[in-house]
Amino acid sequence: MEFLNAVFVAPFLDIADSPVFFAEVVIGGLMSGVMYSLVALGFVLIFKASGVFNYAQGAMVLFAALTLVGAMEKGAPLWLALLIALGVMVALAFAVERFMLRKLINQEGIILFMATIGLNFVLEGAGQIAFGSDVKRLDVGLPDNSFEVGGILFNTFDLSAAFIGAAMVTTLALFFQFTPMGRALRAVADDHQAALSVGIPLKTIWVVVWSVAGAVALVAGIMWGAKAGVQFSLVLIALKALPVLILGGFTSVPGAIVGGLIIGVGEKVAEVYWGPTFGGAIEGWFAYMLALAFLLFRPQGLFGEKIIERV
Amino acid sequence: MFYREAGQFKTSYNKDQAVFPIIQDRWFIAAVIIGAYAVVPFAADEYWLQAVIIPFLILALAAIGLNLLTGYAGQVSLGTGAFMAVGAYACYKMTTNIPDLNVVVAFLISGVMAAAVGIVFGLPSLRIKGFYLAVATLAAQFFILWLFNKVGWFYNDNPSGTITAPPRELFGITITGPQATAEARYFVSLTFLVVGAIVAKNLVRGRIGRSWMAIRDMDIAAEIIGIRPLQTKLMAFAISSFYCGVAGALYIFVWLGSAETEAFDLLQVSFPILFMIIIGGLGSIMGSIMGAAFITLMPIFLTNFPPMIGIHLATDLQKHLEEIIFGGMIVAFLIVEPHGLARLWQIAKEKLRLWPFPY
Amino acid sequence: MPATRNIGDVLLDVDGISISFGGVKALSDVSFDVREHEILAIIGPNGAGKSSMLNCINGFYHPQEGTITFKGKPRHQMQTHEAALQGIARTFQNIALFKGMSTLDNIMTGRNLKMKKNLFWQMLYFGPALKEELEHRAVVEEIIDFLEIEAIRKTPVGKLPYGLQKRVELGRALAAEPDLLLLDEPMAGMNIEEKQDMCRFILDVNDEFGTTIVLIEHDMSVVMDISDRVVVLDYGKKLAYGTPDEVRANQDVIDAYLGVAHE
Amino acid sequence: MKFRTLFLGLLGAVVAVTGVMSMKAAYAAEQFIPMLVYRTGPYAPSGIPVANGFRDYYTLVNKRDGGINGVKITFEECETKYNTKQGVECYEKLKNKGPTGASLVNPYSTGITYQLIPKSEVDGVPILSMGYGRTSAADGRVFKWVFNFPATYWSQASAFVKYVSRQEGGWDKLKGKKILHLYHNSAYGKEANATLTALAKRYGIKLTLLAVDHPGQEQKAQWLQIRRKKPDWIFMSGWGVMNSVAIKEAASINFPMDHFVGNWWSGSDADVIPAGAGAKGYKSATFHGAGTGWGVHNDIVQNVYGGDKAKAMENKMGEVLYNRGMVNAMFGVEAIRTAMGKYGNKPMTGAQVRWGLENLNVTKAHLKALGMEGFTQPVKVSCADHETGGSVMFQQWDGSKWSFSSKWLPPLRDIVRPMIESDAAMYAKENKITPRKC
Repeated sequence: MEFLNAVFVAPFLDIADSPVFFAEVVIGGLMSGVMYSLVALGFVLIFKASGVFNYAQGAMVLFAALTLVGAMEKGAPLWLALLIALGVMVALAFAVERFMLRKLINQEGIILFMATIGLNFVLEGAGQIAFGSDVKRLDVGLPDNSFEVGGILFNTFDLSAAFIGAAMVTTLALFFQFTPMGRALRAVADDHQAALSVGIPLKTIWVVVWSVAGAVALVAGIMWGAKAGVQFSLVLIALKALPVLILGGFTSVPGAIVGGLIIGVGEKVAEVYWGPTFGGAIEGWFAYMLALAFLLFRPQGLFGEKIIERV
Repeated sequence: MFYREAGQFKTSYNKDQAVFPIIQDRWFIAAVIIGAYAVVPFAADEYWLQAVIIPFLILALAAIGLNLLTGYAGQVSLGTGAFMAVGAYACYKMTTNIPDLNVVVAFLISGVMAAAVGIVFGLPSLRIKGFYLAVATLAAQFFILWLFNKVGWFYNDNPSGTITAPPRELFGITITGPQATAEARYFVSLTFLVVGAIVAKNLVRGRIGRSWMAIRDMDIAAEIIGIRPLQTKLMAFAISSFYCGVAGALYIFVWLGSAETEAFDLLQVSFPILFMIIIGGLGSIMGSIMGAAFITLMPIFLTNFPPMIGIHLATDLQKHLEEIIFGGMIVAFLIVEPHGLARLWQIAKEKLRLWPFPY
Repeated sequence: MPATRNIGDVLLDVDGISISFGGVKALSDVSFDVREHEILAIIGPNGAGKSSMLNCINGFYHPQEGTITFKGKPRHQMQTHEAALQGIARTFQNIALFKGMSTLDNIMTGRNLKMKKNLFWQMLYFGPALKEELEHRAVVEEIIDFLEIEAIRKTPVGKLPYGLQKRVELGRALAAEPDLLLLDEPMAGMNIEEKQDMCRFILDVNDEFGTTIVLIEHDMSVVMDISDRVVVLDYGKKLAYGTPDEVRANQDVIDAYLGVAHE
Repeated sequence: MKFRTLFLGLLGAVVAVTGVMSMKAAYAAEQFIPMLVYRTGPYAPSGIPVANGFRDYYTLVNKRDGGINGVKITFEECETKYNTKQGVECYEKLKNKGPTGASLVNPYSTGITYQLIPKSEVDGVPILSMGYGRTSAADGRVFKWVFNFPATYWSQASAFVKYVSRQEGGWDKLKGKKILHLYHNSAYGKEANATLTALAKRYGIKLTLLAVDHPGQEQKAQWLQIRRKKPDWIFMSGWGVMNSVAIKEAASINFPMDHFVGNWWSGSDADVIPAGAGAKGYKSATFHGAGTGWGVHNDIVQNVYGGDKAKAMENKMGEVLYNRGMVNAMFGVEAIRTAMGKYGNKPMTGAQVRWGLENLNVTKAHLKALGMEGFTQPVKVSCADHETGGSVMFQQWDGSKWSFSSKWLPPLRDIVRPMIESDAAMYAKENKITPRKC
């Protein structure tokens, strides 16, 4: 009885009791959600254009952030370090296309997935050889102050992250919608062979997509790295993106954003209001349960097309 | 020259359906098994048994389990670690609360428990397909480990929050707990693997295996020829989880001896076992074993090889190089043979069949 | 036509079937029946609703209106796999074989429903399970002989040419020893020789096993040669229904096939 | 096709080479100490300084003193990545090296420690898990081969409560105070819960337990709850990236940092540096000094780095975890020396080192001779007590370095010891161990 009360009654009374705090929880969730979306975006871009579930995305985030910090430690100013890191990620995209994708053309998804696991090991090893395994402080000059508005605490860093996330999504959306390369990317996503037959060069597309995903990884690395220092654990943030991807769909850019926000808010609300009843730290599985419950009603994900079965 | 099937005629369907229709193959496998029982435990020292071979055998059993589900029935699972944990914790609860229970029986019941849990988390597979199904198994992975960590009952409320395998005997020989010799542990895990592999092979070449593959290859067509998707998928989840559960119980009781939930982590257990079956070959029992060998032995080889030939690098540099080489090998290997070690093995046999006159 | 065949009672009765997908009517008020041992052809232009009709008969689609009576029992909402239990087998327009399995295994799956041994014996692959497996293997080998595909017994079907795949698919349907066999364009995309072979198999099946067959086919000469009766569909409606000769003489059919514009 | 042949050849070579790998080398009269380290992976920022501390101290003993009583120390690092599976492999590989096998093992990971505890007696390799691992191993009657001096998690938690009482002005002031335990949701993180709960009951503290999911990069939900609950003190049992994120989040909700106290695995340089200026004032428990202001550091610079202090600093000398590695190495070396006092100046076996550990008595004078006076507290181990109830110190980060900010506080043994004994008794029962008489 007490348990039922704690699950079905008390949390709602609590919410009704202090709506300001609830608003703060929701806003906190949205802020975390943006950070998840940043990571999920990289997965979506690559999956969309090359059908690869890129296990190495987390390692790419680490690698990009390490390169940035490494360059800054050598005395490069921020803008130069950013350029260098970006350049390294583009070079990586070329290498991936040249030594991996090109040789695995027309293979099944699971084989490509496995290949990115190999890539993951290579990046982890190479990143640590080049820059060491120590934690590095990353300060890109974003303000980090807190202020209260109407009893709700805001943090300028979180707000900047949200702003950067929004800007990045808008840029990507515009890129996909209005540039010839973006259109080509969408065509490839729909049908590789059809795209090839109308003369869209697959190899170029792959390089572009992996470069863009590298840039997204760099941004994600900066935002997460500024929070917790640039260190190996950055690769683990990929796990945070998994429920987002499943909820939002592997191929949808808006899905990654909306999915991220839903997961962010959902898990924060669950942790704050229901966590104490269950003993806490329920966020980890709650995100997956949320995605699972959602998929049971909509198996194609948030923005996926309805699957029509035919024989 | 010697590896020929010419002249071997099958006179019955039974012989034609044998797992290894070619006589040299049968001899080879028989030799491997006899060697595994009669030679390895005496040739290998404790380090080899305890640190290399036993974990390989146990993980190979789990890999077979996952391959039944993913490779044969086509249902992607990232919850292997959780199903193994169910087996391990069930076995711990049983052996500590019913001290007289035979430990092998406990292993098997642990598998049944894991199967039951597997069925529950397999239910969404009816509606959710492909990569999206991974979410159900990931939910299992995170929820089950959280539960075992959170609820004290599972670890008998001991303050350390870990489970420890108590000493148990089989035929008067201690096989679990610290006193068990590496040889005893080895025989137990080897026997489980051999029996598990044979049973799995039998399942996949019979009616059940064909239903799984039919569901995997084209679920609608399978349904139309009368295969029930619900029953078939859930049976795959159950049997696969049974294997994982037994492997999980062995993992703690025969190998680690003591552990907390972290031992069944997604990145340390579930993903590596998935790698094993991809590298080994999806839809191949032999491949599962070869994949397990590749993923567990290769890093150990890479660690030990440079010092052997006199190269002594700093620990961290060596480890990083190892990772790069290991990753590179995976990619190279997939480029050479995307369908796994099992296929490579087959190709090698075909070459051998023609040797030394390839034309 | 061999005169010895005796067409029996009504096996399947389709009465007033309608089905629509998102507002588009695929079938509207279609009725016909199929008698034991006969070969019934469903013809019509692309998009006429032929495949939808087969999907309704074997329970994959659930018609919104009308009833289907099979072996005297009216059918209500049912699961897809139940049709197979009742004795309906089929092939598909776009081959639906299990690509990762060999020819032999594909045909063996057709015997799945007839295999009863439980999990325990399956695990041992010994005693009753082995005996059962061998019995069914013998049946399957007969089918393989019958379809003349001995040479590709162990080949994964994904590697076979199109014509052979169609044959394997027929074999899989036959393995279920169905009372009613549904064939969706069994000869599409085949050359003359392959078509002749396929015709021969269909007639032999009908002849030797007495299987009732409903088939969809575009090739008029084939249809008119082998079928006992013909149903003509156009835009989801039944246009004509009768013996090949009757259908051939039907003015609506001639209009439809000569492409007279619909009002 | 050629590539494939090459690949097959390579695989063959692997099999062949692994076959001849178990060859053994000959050893001189040396004392072998295995080192399970993690210089890579997610916990490398903690693992690197620890490993360097060990390495440099062993090297120092060899170079300065010519080994332990003339017996040279040899050591070999094996990378575990803080992963239990690899830890087992490392342990099995190293346990029989050297003329007398491994003298003792410092697992430096909770998972590996738990895994090794049952094996220690069988293999005859004592475990020194200094301030981590299984708390109830402090009961030497049940855990003959495991040592966790100078203090355990439970003692540490009680020392923390004592520290709060001192800061607040007395035990009676604790009544009604809100203390929050923020812990890593793992066996390790939960260790302090039982002790804190018992103490909360005794002193009328309002205790909240708040778990953070592994790995702890995301703690918004926890800090929202903290902001709402407004605890007076926070005690943290964190690990790895969780620590730096928590410190950063605490700063961003303007929590008074001097009321935020980490345990001794949440108070290293790697934890505070990423948080930048916000970390200033943060405190943590410890049982040894930070920085390079002791004689032993000077010895290391002179003997190990040839006077090159910059290079020593590059190798993390003086960092909290470097010093911890050094202290740990020192205890090991002194235990071996103690054993030699009884068995003679030759390489000691694991069983002899175990005796040395159990009869270890590091006095103040002893520490002074080692250049560690005031750096850590004296330790006297006994047969029944493998923990020694050593005192805990609280240190504070001033934005650039750690410094002591309290007296050495002895733990509340009256509450901790019975808990240890009851857990040890339960372990003994489950595993059919008869506790020895001490």
